This record gives sequence, C-alpha cells and structure tokens, in this order.
Amino acid sequence: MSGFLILLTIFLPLFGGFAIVLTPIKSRKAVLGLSLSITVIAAVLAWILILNPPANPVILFRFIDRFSIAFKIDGMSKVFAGLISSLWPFAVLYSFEYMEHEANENTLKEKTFFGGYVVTFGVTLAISMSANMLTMYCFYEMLTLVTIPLILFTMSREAIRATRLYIIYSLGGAAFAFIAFIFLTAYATTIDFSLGGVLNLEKIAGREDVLRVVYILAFFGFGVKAAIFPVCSWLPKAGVAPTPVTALLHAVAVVKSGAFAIIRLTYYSFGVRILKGNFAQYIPMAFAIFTIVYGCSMAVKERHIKRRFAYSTISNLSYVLFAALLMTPLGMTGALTHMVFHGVMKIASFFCAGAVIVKAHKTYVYELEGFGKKMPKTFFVMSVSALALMGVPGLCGFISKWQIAKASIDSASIGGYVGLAALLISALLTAIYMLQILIRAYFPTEQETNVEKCDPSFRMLVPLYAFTIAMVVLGAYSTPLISFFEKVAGGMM
Amino acid sequence: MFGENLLNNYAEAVSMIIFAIGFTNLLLHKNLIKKIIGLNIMDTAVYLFLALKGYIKGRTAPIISNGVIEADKYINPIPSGLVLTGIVVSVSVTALMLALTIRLYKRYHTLDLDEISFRLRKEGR
Amino acid sequence: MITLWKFNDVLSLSYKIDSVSIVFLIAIVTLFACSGVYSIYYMKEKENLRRYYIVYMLLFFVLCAMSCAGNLFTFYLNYELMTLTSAPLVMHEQTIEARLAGFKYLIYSLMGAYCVLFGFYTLNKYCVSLDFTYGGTLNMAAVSNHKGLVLTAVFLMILGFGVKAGMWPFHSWLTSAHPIAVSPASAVLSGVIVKAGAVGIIRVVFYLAGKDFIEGTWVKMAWMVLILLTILMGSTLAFFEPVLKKRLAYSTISQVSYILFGLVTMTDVAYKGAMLQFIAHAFAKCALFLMAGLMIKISGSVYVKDLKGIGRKYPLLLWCFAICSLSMIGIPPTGGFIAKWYLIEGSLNSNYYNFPWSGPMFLLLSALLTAGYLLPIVLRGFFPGEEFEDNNIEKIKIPAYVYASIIVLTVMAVIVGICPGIFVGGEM
Amino acid sequence: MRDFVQNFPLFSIVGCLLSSSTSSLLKGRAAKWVNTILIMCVGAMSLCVMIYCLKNGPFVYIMGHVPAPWGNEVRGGVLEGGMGLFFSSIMLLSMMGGRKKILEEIEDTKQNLYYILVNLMLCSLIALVYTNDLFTAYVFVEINTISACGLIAIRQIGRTIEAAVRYMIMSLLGSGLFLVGVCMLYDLTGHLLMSNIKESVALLSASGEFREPLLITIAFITMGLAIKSALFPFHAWLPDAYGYSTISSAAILSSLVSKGYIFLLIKIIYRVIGFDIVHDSLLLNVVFGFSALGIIFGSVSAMKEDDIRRMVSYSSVAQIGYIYLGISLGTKEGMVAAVFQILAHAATKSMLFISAIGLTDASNTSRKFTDLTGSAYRNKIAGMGFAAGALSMVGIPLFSGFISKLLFMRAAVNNYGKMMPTMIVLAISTILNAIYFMKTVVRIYSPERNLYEGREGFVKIHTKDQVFYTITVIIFIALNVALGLCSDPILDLISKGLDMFA
Repeated sequence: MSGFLILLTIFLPLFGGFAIVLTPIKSRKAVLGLSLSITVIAAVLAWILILNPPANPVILFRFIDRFSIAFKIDGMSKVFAGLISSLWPFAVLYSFEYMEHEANENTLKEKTFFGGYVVTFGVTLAISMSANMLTMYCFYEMLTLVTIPLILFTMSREAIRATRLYIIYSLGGAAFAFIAFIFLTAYATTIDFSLGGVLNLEKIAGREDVLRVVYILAFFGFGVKAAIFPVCSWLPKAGVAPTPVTALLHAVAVVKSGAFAIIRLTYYSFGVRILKGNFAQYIPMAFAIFTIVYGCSMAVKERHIKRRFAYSTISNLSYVLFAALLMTPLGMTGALTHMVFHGVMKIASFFCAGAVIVKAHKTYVYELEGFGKKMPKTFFVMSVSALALMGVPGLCGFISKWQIAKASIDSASIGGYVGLAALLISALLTAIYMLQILIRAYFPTEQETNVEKCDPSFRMLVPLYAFTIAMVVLGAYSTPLISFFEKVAGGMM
Repeated sequence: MFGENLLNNYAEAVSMIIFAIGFTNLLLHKNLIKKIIGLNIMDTAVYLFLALKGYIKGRTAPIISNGVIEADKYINPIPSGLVLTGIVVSVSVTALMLALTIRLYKRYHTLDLDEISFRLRKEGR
Repeated sequence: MITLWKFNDVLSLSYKIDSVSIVFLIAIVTLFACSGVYSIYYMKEKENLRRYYIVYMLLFFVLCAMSCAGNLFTFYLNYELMTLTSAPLVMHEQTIEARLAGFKYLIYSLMGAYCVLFGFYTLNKYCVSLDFTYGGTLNMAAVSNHKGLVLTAVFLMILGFGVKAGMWPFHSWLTSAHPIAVSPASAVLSGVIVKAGAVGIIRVVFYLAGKDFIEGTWVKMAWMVLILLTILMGSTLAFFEPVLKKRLAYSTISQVSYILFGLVTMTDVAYKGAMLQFIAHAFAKCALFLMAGLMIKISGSVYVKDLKGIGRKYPLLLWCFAICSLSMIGIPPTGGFIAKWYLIEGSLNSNYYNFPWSGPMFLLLSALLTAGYLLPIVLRGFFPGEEFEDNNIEKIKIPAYVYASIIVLTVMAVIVGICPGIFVGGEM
Repeated sequence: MRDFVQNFPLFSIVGCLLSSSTSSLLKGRAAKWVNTILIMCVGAMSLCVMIYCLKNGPFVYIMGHVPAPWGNEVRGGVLEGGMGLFFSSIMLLSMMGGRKKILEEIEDTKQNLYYILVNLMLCSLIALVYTNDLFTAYVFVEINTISACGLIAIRQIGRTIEAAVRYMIMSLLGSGLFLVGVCMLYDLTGHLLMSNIKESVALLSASGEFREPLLITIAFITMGLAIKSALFPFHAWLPDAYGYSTISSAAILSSLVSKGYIFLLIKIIYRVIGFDIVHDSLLLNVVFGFSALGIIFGSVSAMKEDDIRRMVSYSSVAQIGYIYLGISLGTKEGMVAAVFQILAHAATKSMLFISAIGLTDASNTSRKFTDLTGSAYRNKIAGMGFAAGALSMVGIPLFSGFISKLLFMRAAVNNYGKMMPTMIVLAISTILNAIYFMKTVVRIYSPERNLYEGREGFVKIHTKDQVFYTITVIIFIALNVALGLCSDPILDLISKGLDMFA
C-alpha cells in the first residue's frame, strides 16, 4: 500500500504538471488552484510517508539485468523530501502573485511555468526517494531537462545563453557522474544505497586508486549542480529566470539535489572507508574550501541583487560539501543541518529580492536606498534572513555553522581547521554583502518625505513570514531536528 | 630465408605491386579518369592473383577437350569463375563511375575533383 | 546562575552576577543615565528621534544582559547584538561619511566577533564547560596534545575582543566612528562599548582559559607587545590630532589599553588596577565626550584650535573638562591616579622578562603625552592670550540638567580616586 | 527434409532482385507500392526466420544441390533474422518519412529508378546479412555500393554527384581491399565458405604457420570494411553524401548501409576468423585508436557546422566510432554493445534526418541555424522528433542512447587496459553531443522574434498536411523509447545470436 503511496507521491506532480501545461484551461485562478492543490497534496503525501515510511523499497520496473528503477525512504530521503515538500507549496503560492507581473497575462507562458514548477517538484521528490544509483541518476538527468523551460522562461537572449550553459554543464557533469555509476555496477555488491558504502572490497583490492579517481570525477560531475568552483558559473547566469525559480530551484531544489547526490555518493555508495584520509578526500575538500571563499568574494563584488544571492548560494553550498567531505558522522550531520537551514534562509532572502523586483522594479543593490521605509515588511524579513546568513546567534544560521564547526574541530585535521577558517572568513564577507543592502535600505543618505508603501499582498507575505518564523524557531529550538540528523548520520534511521 | 621466398612467389609479389599501384592511383590522383584507370589496374591485379592461385603447373583449362575427363588433368576451376564474376562487377562499377564522371564534366567542364569541390564550396549549397 | 533557554546541549542562555559584572553594570547604568539626560537637550533638533531612543534603550538592555552573561555563548550572543544595535547610533546622521564609518565599525567588530567564534568553537571541545568560572575550565587532558591549537584559539579570541577594545592593529574603526557618531552615542561608545572588548578578554583569559595556562607562553608575549604598542601609538597620535573628538578617540585607544595592560600583567594588584582604570576611564571619557559635543555646538567647529577662550563664557564646563583630563593623565586625587598606581605596582611585582621596568616606562611616557594633548585645551580655554577676540564663541543657553549629567560623571571619576574600595573589593 | 521457413532468406533476396527488375517497367506510384510491399514482406520473412531459429537453432541452406565446400550457402540465425527485420523496418520508415521529398526532388521519369535502387539496396543488405560465402558477400558489397551511389546521385545537383563520386572512390578502395583479403584467405585456406574457412584457420593458428599472412589478411578485410563504413580517417565523403542527397537516401545510407558492412565485419570476426584469434591480435588496438579519435573528431566537426544536416552527418561519424570502439574492446560485452549501438543508432539517426528535413521544410528549405530559429513551433512533430533524437544521442535515460552508453561503459570496465581511455572519451563525447545537439534544440525551440513575418517559405506546417510523416516520426520516437526501456529482451536476443555465430 505505502509502496503505491510513494509512486503516487512522485508521479502525481510529475504528470499533474504536464496535465497543467496541456489542459486547455484559460483562467489564471484555475491554473493556480490546480497547481497549488497538486503541490499541497503531494507535499502532504510526502510528509505522511516521512512519518511512517514503508519498510521495503518499491520497484517501478527493471531496467537492464539487475538494475531497476526503485524508490525507498531512508533517513537522507526523509531530510531532503521533508525540506522540499515543506518549501514548495509556499513557493507556488508566492509565484502566483509574482507571475502576474512577469508573464503579463500570457496564459500559455504561465501554464508552462506552473506546469514546469510542479513537474520539478515531482522529479525532486523522486531524487530524494530514489533507492539506488540508477534511479537517482535517471531523475537527476530528468531534473536538468524539466528545469530548462523554467530558465528559458523569458526567452530573452541572455536567458537562452544561460540555458545553454546550464544544459551543457549539467549534462556534462552527469556524464562524469555516470562513470562512477558504471564502476559501482562493476565493483559493488549492489547499487542500492546503504550507509557505509556498498563496494565489494576484495574485488577492488589493488584498484583502490582507480576508484578514488573515479570518485573525484563523479564528485565534480555531481558538483556541477552543487556549483563547486570550476563549474559554478552557470548558477549566477541562471539568475535571469523568474525569481520563484531562482529562489526555490537555484537556491534549494536543484543545487541541493547536487549536494544530496554527493552525500549519497560519498556515504552511501563508495563509503568513507576507502575515501577517507587520501587524495580522494583532500582534493575535493580543497576545492570546496576554495569555493566557500570564492563565492562570497564574488558576491561582494556583484551589484545585481539576485546574482549576489546566487554567489552567496555557491559559497553556502560548499559549506555543505565541506562538511560532507569531513567524512565523519558529525560532518554528515553538519552537512544535513546546513542543507536544510540554508534552504530556508536563502529562499527567504530570494523571495524578498523578488518582491522588490516585481513591486518596485529595482534589481541593483544601489537602487535600494531607503527601502526600509518603502517596504517595511519585506525588509524586516530581509534583515532577519541577512542576520541568519551572517550566523548571528539565536537564528538558524548560527546553529548550522555550529554543527559544521563542531565537526571540523572534532576531525582534528588540517583540512578541518583551514575549512573552519574559510567558514569564518566567508561569514565576514557575508556580513559585508548583506549589511550593505540593509544599510542602504535603512539609512538612506537623502531623506525623502512622504514615501508611499509598496509592500506585496498576503500571497507573498505569507511565505515570507512563514520562513521568518521558521528561521527563528529553528534557531531557538533545533535540538530534536539535530538529533534526528545525528540518527540519520549514525545510520539509525 | 626471405629473398628466396620472394623469388619463389615472384608472381604474387608482382600482382601485389600492381595492386598497390592501382590503389595509390585511385586514392591520390586528382583526375577522375586516371582514378578510374587506377581502379581497373587494381582489379586486374586481383584477378592475376586469383588466376595464379587457380593455376596448377602442367595442366590445362577445365574445358573438356579430346575426351579427357579425369579431374587431375585440369586446373582448379573455381578461381576462374571468381575472376569472371569479378570482371563483371568491375565492368559495371567502371561504367557507373564513367557515367558520373561525364555528368560532372558536363556541369563543371573539368575532371579535377578538387577543383569541382572547390567550386561547389564557392557556389554555396 | 539563571538559565533562561537551552538552544542545545551546550548552547544555553544563562546569567549570573560576579565582581566583573558589578563593575561593568555600575559603569553602564551611570553612563546611560547621564548621556540619556544629556541627549534630551543635545538631540532636540535631530531627526529620527524615535529610532534613536529605541536603539539607545535596546543597547542599554543588551549591555546589561552582556555584563551578567554566565557563559561564553550568552556573552557572545549579546556581544554581537551590541555590535548590531550600536551601529545605528553611529550612522544616525545618515550622511555618506556616517554610513561609511558605521559600515567600517560593523565590519571591524564582526571580524573580531568571528575570530572569537573560532576560539569559541575550539574551546567548546577543549573546555569542560563554557560557564565562566574564575581560573578557567580547560580540560587539560584533552588539551595536552593540542596545546598549539588551543593557544591559537585563545590568542584569536584576545585579538577578536581586542578589536572592540581598539587594540592595535584593529583600532582604526574607533577614530572614524567616534567623531561621526552623535556625541551621546560616542560617549557611550568609548565609555562602555569599547570596554566590552576588555570584559570579553577578562572572561576568556581569567574565566575560561585560566591565566596559568597562558602564563609564560607566546600568547602572553605577543599580546603584551601589542598592548604596549597601542598605548604609545594611541597617545602619540592623539598628541598630533587637531580634531577634538578624534583626539579623544585616540586617547580612548591608549587608555583602554591600560586596562589590557593590567590584564596582561596577570598579577592581582594589576588586575585591581585594570578594574579601577576601567571604571575611572569610563566616567571621565564619557564626560569628556559629552563636553566635546557641547563645545562643538558652542564653537561651531570641530577643531581644537577654535576652543580658545571658551573658559571665559563657560567656566564650569571647562573646570569639569580639566578634572576629567587630570583623571586621564593620572594626577591625584582622581580615579586615574589610583588606577595607574595599581597598574604600575602590579607590573613592578611581575617578574616577566624586562616587563617590570619597561611597562611602567611606557605608562609614564603615555601619561606625559596625555598631559600634552589634553591640558593645552584647558589652558587655552582659560588663557587665550592677548590678541584673542571672542567672535566665534556665542553665548547659548545650556540647561541645568545637562551640566548636572556632566558634573555627576566628573564627580564619580573623582570618587573612584578617593575611595576605590567601593568599586573593587579585595576579592575577585 | 528442411522446413519451409528455411527458404525465406533466399526468397527475400530473390524477391528483391525480381521486384527491382519488374519495377523498371512500372510507373513511379506502382513502383512505390511494390517497394513498400516488398519491404514489408522481407521484414515478415525475417521475423519468421528469427522466431524459427529461436525455436530450433541456426540453419544452413544449401543453394542448388552442391554441398559444401563447393556450393554456395545461406545461413539463418537469430541475429541474422533480427537484423533483417530491423533493417527492413527502418528502411520502410525512412521511405515513408521521405515520400514528399522524393516526389519533389526527383524528376518523374526517374521515380521508379529510385525505387529500383532501394530494392537493390535492400537486396544487398539482406544478402550481406544472410550469406555464408565470402565471395558472394563481396559481390553484394559491390551491388550495395552501386545502389548507394545511385541513391546519392539521383538527386541531380552538383553536390550530390560529387559526393557520389567521392563515395564511389572510397568504397571501391574499400571493396578492393576486401577482395584482396578474401582472395588471400582463399589462398591460405582453399575455401570460400565461412564455416570451412574457420576450421582451417583454426588449424593454421594452432600449427602457428602463416601467422603474418593471416594477420595481414585480417587487416585487409577490416580496413576495407572500415573504409566502406566511414571509420574516422576515411569519412571525407560522408557529410556531403548524407547532407545533400534526398532525405530517404540520407536516412537509409546513414542508418543501414554502413551498418550492413559493420554487421558483415562482426560476422567475419566471429564466423570466419574466430573471435579468440582476433581477440589477441594487435589489430584491435589500432581500431580502438581510430574509433576513439573518430568519436572526438566527429563531434568536434559537428560542433563547427552551421548546417543542420551536415551536423547530423558528422555526428554519425562519431557514432560509427562508438560501434568500432565496442568491437575493438574485444570482449563479448563490447560486441553486444556494438550490435545494440547499431540498432540504436540506426533508429535514432534516421529519425534525426527525417525530422531535420521537416524543420528545414518549415524554414524555406534552408538548413542554416539562423533560419531554423523557432522552426519547432512551425512544424511541431518534426521538432518533437528532433528533440527526442537529440536526447537519445546525448544519452538521456529512457532513450536508446542511454542504454548503449551504459553497455559501452560496462564493457569497458571489464577491459582493464582500455578502461580509463574509453570512459574519458565517452564522457567527453557526451559533453560535446550535449553542446551541439542541445544547442540546436534550444535554437529550434526559441521563438523567432517576428523575424520571418511575411518572408515566404517560413510557413506553419499542420499535422493534417503530413499524415504519413507524422506517423513515421511517432513510430520512430516509440521505437527509440522501446529500445531505451525494454532493452532486456533485445539484449539477450543479441547475445543468443552472437553465441549462435560462434
């Protein structure tokens, strides 16, 4: 029964989205109602599954000989699925008002957008619930494809250019990840995910180095979506997409599924046993650490709000990767924590940026003079998210940083300390680029009187406030969540 | 020892050399007609080779004449058959090649293949 | 120890009061009271008063909370909040310079805060608990083979808090933030907030790491060198500084380093001296900044040279200025004197390389410089000289309560000198 | 006494010959119908052969009553049957898809000639698939060459004739080498029937004499067939031949002709020389190098093209490279992968050609990318077809390309020496494919900014105007997805067939 439930959860949005695109309905309200209801139902189903997961995996169909498209729900899936399925409905709600301004009454465009949005939800759920490497790989590729229309949305020249870059990067990355999958089929007892790795150790005896090289290839392959340094330039460019896409997909769903895949690869397929303490750990870690600093410094340089946030996403994703690459249970805990918490923080700040864009048509940082008065509610949320990103204690950012730091100190390795230093440097840079925005907003140099308020309506504010509350609550009372993550990392889930 | 080996099978060597000549002609010559000639040389070389294979010293062609019927008077007939088939094939191929050559010549008034392709590139499509 | 809220197993929001908190609290309360009263007059025709007072009260609250922090996390939390809440006071004028200064202030302080955070993370592993207990809570067994790391962490924390305390080389935010900020704000800044750094260092060195752990390590040496440099540099720069508030800011840099001087000496006497310097300098410098604000209002100029003859029209003001300056320099019977006395005594008993004689030498040198940059203002104020015609100083009505607030502070500065026992009992 | 089914191979070959000779008397339309029916029959018969062999193993059919080693033989097996079925179905689809163009591009007097050529082509392919006699193979290779040449040149423009000539020259070189190889084999073994040759080759290699001649022979044969199927250095003729001939010819040539030769090569490797002998000959490494180069080079030059059909042609250079890569891995898995790639590529590439022509039709028959902008909206079904083909080429799961990529990689993992190069080459080529195919897809799906309003030729083509075409493309897509999803049965058919070879 619950196996069937999994399939339903995944394929309801998957096909529902296509249905939305194809159905001849005209009215915006109908479109929104449909997509919102599908999303909510799927999210609820997902939560039901998370709360009482089915015992054994459900096999959709067999691919070639012993490989199958199969889904199951373990700790990791719970974390990721929980994250996305609690963010998505809000995002859909938000995008309804956003689209009013963006798609200027072009119903087809709008339907494409919502359809694509819902489909992506399904695909991401599938990634989170995939039971083996093959399934994850397939849906990973599919994710690339279904998000193309969303980035291409505006059909402007740079949108097309960005899309091209995105496709090439992701497909190319997947090609390298594929190598790892092949090796798993050859050298692993099974391709199903299980914590601690599935490699067949006596089979690989003498060929460890080859496998490590393959791991590194795959790391960078998946790292494309997780925007690791050499292959991160697609993310800021993809900022041409409408904000809901940038906010949810390019700050949470897509990029996080890259990180998710890497964690799966590291902890569940290759296993830290053969990776830890040699170049297979150090090289990726070096890149992750570099990316942490690189992203932030680029963000400081960047003056376009969304691109600035995109760069900050790059660096924050590398927090996750860095924590994951510590290859200890604590590290994985930290990775999961930051994966979830950063999702909340970054989507909030992106949504604020989106609100500014659609309500005041401002896209650059220096245009935000005095917005603290113009859009008090939005900028309240913006400030909270900024503080959270800076890691001010009491908000969720501090907790996730705390977990990562704990892990890296605990690892007592040079990489750990250097990474921690990078973490703090990037925190400082984060402070710089976020506070610039806030200072401009709240301390404008020219005092203009009679400012007209232009805060968005409830459809946008509800998600914003929801995320604000989430940030505060997660910051104040994170113990149960963290202990859950620890269980996951310890393999007790 | 090698040289002696070569001397014994000089005929095969010759045919191979001829084949090589034809091959290079067909491959490297710009002029279409010369290419076709090369083709024919190449084929001929192969027929020579086949005939050699079929030939057995001191026997006659497998045609029943003056009532001799036992097989060991005659050479192996199969290669001859192959040669005939091959000749047919090469004739037809040559004909086709010539036809195409004529067409090209009518269009471009040259037999130089590179020249032709150069012009094609010039005129675009 | 009261625990309000537990964020997780280690991070908890808990408060308790000990000798340090008491001293700090006294300073905070008096200063905020006085400059609050003062700002009623001073801020009258400024804009955004609502925001100003809200932030002012928030800052007050946060500072009180910080002074009673019972463990490192609570302290750190309030410390960052203090940074964030004090920034608006600096940027209150909303000019470009104000904004830049405020930004600089924020970034410097946050940089410090993140250095502290590194230490925080490290100590979390190597301390038994992060509650403040005198003598330190290090888990020596765990530390034994990571001594280098822990020392680095402690040094980073010292540096981090040192940023707030204006320790060289992270002092430059002070001289750009103080002059820009509105006078009551800068009074509070250099009166209390700068001290917060010192308190942080006290907490780390004496209450987490324990002074025995640091005694005789490279950390102490490096720290000491930095302090001595800062003392000298501060007063030298102040000596050559023409802008009044900037001059005061530089003097703050050197004076706060006196406190650190007391701490680094690590003898009980010096510690007492540090405490006294802490409180005395708080009162005096606050008063000085408030008066500086008035003087600028009066003379309409920020330069020292335009203050000639100000004492003729405002004798009371200038008398207070004189007394506070004496306390700065360290002349009996003011608090400054007794504080420096203890400091020097402490450094003399400390047997650390050549510190017993080099330390006092630096102090006396800087005292001379202090006299050099403060007394001239007083003298010119009273005796502008023959060819002085007072055109640029117009007589404006200063309400009594403003004077009251200043006088209270001045008197407090003297009281510290007369009976220090009130503020620092013998015990720690 | 033999079963009736065993006659089918012969029937299909002879049927093709007869129908082509009869078509010369018919009008274009009639010839068309004859051709269609013929292809269907051949397909049906091959299906029967396949099923028959699945039931009771492969069979050898003696032509006339002259037994081996003198007589000529035809051999039927699972793989032969399957190939025959697949070839004929692909050919049918290509013909259907290209109908309109055939009518437009070939003058009426030559219509029936075209169908004759197609019949001959089919005949030669079937013969190549079924024959058990090397010299027969040679003869049909030549027939194949001639008909292919005709298929190229029948569209009377300069480019095609030039391309035809070039093709002719190249394939004559190839067949010359092949012929020499055959003769030398005959010289070495005294046989022409594959099975007999194999026995004596086994004896030779056992006795260890004539090593070099044997190696040279293998080299000649392989090289000849490689030239004919446009392996990397010998591909000069390919882009023009595929790029300018009428679309059905292009589809057939790209997806069937070269594959026929490759199939012959595989057959020779298995049935003539013996897999294990080839396995440890150094030849494979050479082929490996060429194919790897071909993969990269083909993709790179495809990337440089701004003409959609030439781009697709170049991509088939890369794909041929894939097939030879599979062969040169020298393992069973590699061979399976190669055969599967033959199928996958045949299905995909012909679809790409067919849909490419649909797109160009919607943009004033211009193949330049600048003109193709948004053509997918003008001709929806063609756009879909092209997109599907592109995805399959890039190797997205659910499409056939993914499976073949998977098979190649897995084959490579077991060959330790060639593992890493293969992996890297495949990954790089995937990226390159992604670059140029997805670029094209984005291009055809990005809307034209009213650039072509009023310009004639840039018209919207509705489904009802191109029923056959639509059906074809849909079947093609279905075929691709089928190959991608239920590859399991096909794969074990292939491996069964290969076992029957050996």
